[in-house]
Amino acid sequence: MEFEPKIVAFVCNWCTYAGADLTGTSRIKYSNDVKIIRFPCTGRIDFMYLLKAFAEGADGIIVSGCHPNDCHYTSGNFHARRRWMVFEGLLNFIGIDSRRIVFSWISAAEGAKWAELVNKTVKSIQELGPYTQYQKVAGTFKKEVTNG
Amino acid sequence: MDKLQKFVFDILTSKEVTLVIGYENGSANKPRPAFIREPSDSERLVFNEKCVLNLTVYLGTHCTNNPGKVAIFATLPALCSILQLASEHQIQTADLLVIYCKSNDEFEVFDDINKIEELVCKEEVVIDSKNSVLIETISKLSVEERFEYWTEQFSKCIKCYACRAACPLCYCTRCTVEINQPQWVHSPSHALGNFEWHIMRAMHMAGRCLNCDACANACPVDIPLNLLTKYMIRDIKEKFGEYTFSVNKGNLLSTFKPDDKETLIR
Amino acid sequence: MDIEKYVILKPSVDAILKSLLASGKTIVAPVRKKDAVCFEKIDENSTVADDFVQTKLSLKSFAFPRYEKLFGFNKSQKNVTVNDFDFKQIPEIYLWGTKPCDASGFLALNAIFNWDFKDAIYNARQEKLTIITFSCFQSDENCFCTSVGGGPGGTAGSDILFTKVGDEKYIAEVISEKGSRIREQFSEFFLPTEAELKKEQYLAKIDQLLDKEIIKERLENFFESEIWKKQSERCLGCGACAYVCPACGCFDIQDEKSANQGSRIRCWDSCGFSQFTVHASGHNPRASQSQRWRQRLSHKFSIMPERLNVVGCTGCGRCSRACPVDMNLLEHLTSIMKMNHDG
Amino acid sequence: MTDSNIYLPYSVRIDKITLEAPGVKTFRLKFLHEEDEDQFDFKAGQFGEYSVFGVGESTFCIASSPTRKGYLECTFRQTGKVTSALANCEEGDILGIRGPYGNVFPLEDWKGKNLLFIAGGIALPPMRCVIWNALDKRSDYNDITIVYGARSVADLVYKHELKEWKSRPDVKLVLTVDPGGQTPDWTGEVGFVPSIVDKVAPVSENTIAIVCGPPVMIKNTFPVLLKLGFEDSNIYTTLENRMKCGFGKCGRCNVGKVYVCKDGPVFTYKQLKELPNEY
Repeated sequence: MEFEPKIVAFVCNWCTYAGADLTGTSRIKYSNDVKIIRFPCTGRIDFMYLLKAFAEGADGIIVSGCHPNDCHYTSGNFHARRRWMVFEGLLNFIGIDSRRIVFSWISAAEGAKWAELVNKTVKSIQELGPYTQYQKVAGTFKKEVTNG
Repeated sequence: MDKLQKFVFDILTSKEVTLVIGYENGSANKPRPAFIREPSDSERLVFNEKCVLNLTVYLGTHCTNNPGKVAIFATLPALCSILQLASEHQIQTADLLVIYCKSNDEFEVFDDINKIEELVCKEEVVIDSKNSVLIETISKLSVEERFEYWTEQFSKCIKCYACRAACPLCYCTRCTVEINQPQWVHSPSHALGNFEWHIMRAMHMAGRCLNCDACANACPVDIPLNLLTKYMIRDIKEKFGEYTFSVNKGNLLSTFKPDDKETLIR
Repeated sequence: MDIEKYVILKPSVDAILKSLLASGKTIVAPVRKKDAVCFEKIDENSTVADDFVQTKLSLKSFAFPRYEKLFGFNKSQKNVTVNDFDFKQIPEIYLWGTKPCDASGFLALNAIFNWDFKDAIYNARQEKLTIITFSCFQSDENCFCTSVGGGPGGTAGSDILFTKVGDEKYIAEVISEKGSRIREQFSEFFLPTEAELKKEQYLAKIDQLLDKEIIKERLENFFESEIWKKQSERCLGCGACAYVCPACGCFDIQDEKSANQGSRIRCWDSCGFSQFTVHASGHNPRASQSQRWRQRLSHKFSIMPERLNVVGCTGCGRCSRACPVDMNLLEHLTSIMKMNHDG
Repeated sequence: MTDSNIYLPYSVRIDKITLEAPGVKTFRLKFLHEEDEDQFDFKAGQFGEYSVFGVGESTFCIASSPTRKGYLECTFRQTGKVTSALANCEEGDILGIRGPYGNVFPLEDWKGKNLLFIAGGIALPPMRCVIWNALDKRSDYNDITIVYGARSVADLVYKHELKEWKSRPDVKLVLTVDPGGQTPDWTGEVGFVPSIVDKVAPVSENTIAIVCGPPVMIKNTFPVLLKLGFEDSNIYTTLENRMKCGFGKCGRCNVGKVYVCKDGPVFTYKQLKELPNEY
């Protein structure tokens, strides 16, 4: 059986969520391996959420919001962009494969782009396989601990 | 009395300042922080190349409780620290006299933060060669090997938070790890808790890290955790073209440019 | 039981270790890594380090781990199933190459974890430990075991104590039932003691600089002294000293939950942290670092002797070595000794 | 046989939830297993460690009387992590409880004496346990007086029971609210608890005073009681400190040599005076 990755999408309410909605109303079919979490703005998406998703078993993550200059709150996505630029570097250095996190700008009108993004991400995560390395680290606290 | 001691003696005698935060010789002749209030105690003060501890970590607590002006011994990272703390509104620089020490008889005195900024602007934040080599070596590993390397390093972490306590910029009275509604970072020192803590610490240092190594020097189990922030200094320099400290510029992650260039977001 | 004394040759000591390893026992021993010596699980290929003063971490984690699951639970709509701690999973461990100060640290922890309420989890772990100690023949300026009732050849807390006398010979002292079992298992190696052989001359020289009774009295009478503020002025309030200490037993209890299952976890905590005693209301009985420093010293040198009849310090000196700002315990205790009636 | 795991809580089910005041709730808890109830043999003054599985444990007193069998009651104000989780619980939910821990009010020694209860705000619960215990053995004691105050009328807890005590001829109940906290139909006193105690001026002879409340109230009530002629050793109070274990191991609750969890939570004013000022 083909590996069905668990993908968590952190999206902003105003653009990408609406875009994903449009994908549905336009009846564009796309992979159902993605779980969407809606945020008021990409600026609200703390980097810790991404780590928490991996810890809870996500194999891949999508982060998406309004295109630059389109933010509902004028600058939330600009702040987010800087955060991801820095975070991506750190993750790479620590050995958390940044190919497992996909960043994208998707507007409310880009229903097709959303479907394409999800499908592409699913495919690339399938190629990478399940994220066992991080899940192993995350699993330690669930086990009995025998010594320090 | 060397020149530095004499200077401290004078400013304490004239009551220009009421407290001097400097270094004295501690056990095994290793320097440690000293808090000097009496002119006669200024003889205890030392300054040499072993004085690497960043004394600005005491500015928040000791300045607010001190009646009168405070003088502090500063190395280059400590000067950056003072700028950064001032820009984050953590210290009042009006009550601060900064003694930028180069040796026990060569030092510069600043009571104007703008002068400090002028000096710091001229000095590039440079990562020393030993750590540069380490960063290079780690970067060349495969992504899985890098993860394994850090898993092993973090497994030593006992969550004593000495790194946090020693860092002048970790001044929050209630750290994110202590926020418990919800419990944001796992508090036990298991693998996940340690990963979350160290990643979070590094991220909160993004664009702020002073390159002073206080965190790594404080670590009782020798985790090279300064490599994380040093790597970020390098990365930020590459991505944003500069890494500087300034009173008025604002932090890297709390400011933005509409034309920030990246190749990351599709 | 009374301590039994024997002589044992170096090859025999090595043979005991080899034999224990060969029989599949879990052995934890000091091993040199890069520039530090650490206790870790060894195998036949490991080289046990014997020329070091102190490891960074104490051995307490083998009875009182950094974190441990106290019990697990599963939660459903209106139901909770609790899964008790599995006592059977605790491994039997031989601590080979323990220092006398670490061995005596277990006595302090035993007292804490058995004060009226017996902590079965701690006890089960501690009982599974066989502590094979080697006397110290070297020390550094941070060592002060003799000042708190121990010594470089102290037997407290150990099951067997080996003291190297000359190049090829050890004095073996069998201290407990567990020690006896080892002696019985390897009885051919344990030779009759030689009357003229005294271990004292082979031990590290560590001067007794403190009097624990005087320190206790000072701590009780100088609660309001300015000295606590003075001493703690440079203290950063991290937990390094407590976490490397073999006798610090304070802990936190936290729940961790993922979906429907979770565990209650106990992990180390430190009285030096500013949040340690904060009430939910925000009130903090120990609001300043000087209060927390006073608590740390009082707990070890006054409260524990008074309530548990044991000093909460073994003189291993780890706290002084680990401190980023050189809060040297011996130095601070010495100045407390010198306090007069004005505090 | 090895000892059992002292960190393992008994399972209890929330039988009934009463909203006492804004943010204050009372839970009636029933043990899931009957044998646990026998094990959990408590006396007035003791406390328990209540747990919400997955969130953590919180320390507070047992508010019901040991004379009332078949259930336990606790009253808490939503403040921290665990109490917030408790506040979100519904009837039928499962909680954990460890205990009972701590010392007790020496009710046996108080036989034949007058009892004066002085409580402020959310501190009535620890006292309610003693009050009901005494009322259920009413003939053992002489006069019983209760002075209870809260910030406002809405903040008074156990309103139903206050009514019951008010109507009993063998209890003297004085209610008060802080100035500004009264409603138009308020018939009780208006003023801070210490001054109301002063006004009520209970006899000190052969009387035990039990004081519970916020630190500032306790601090100001002691001088009033001393002025009225109470002896140090006849004034009781309970201390609260943060604790994790409840049995003298986690290292948080000690005030000098005294462990609130083991030597307390019940202290006389005489004992309190000897403690270092760190609580």
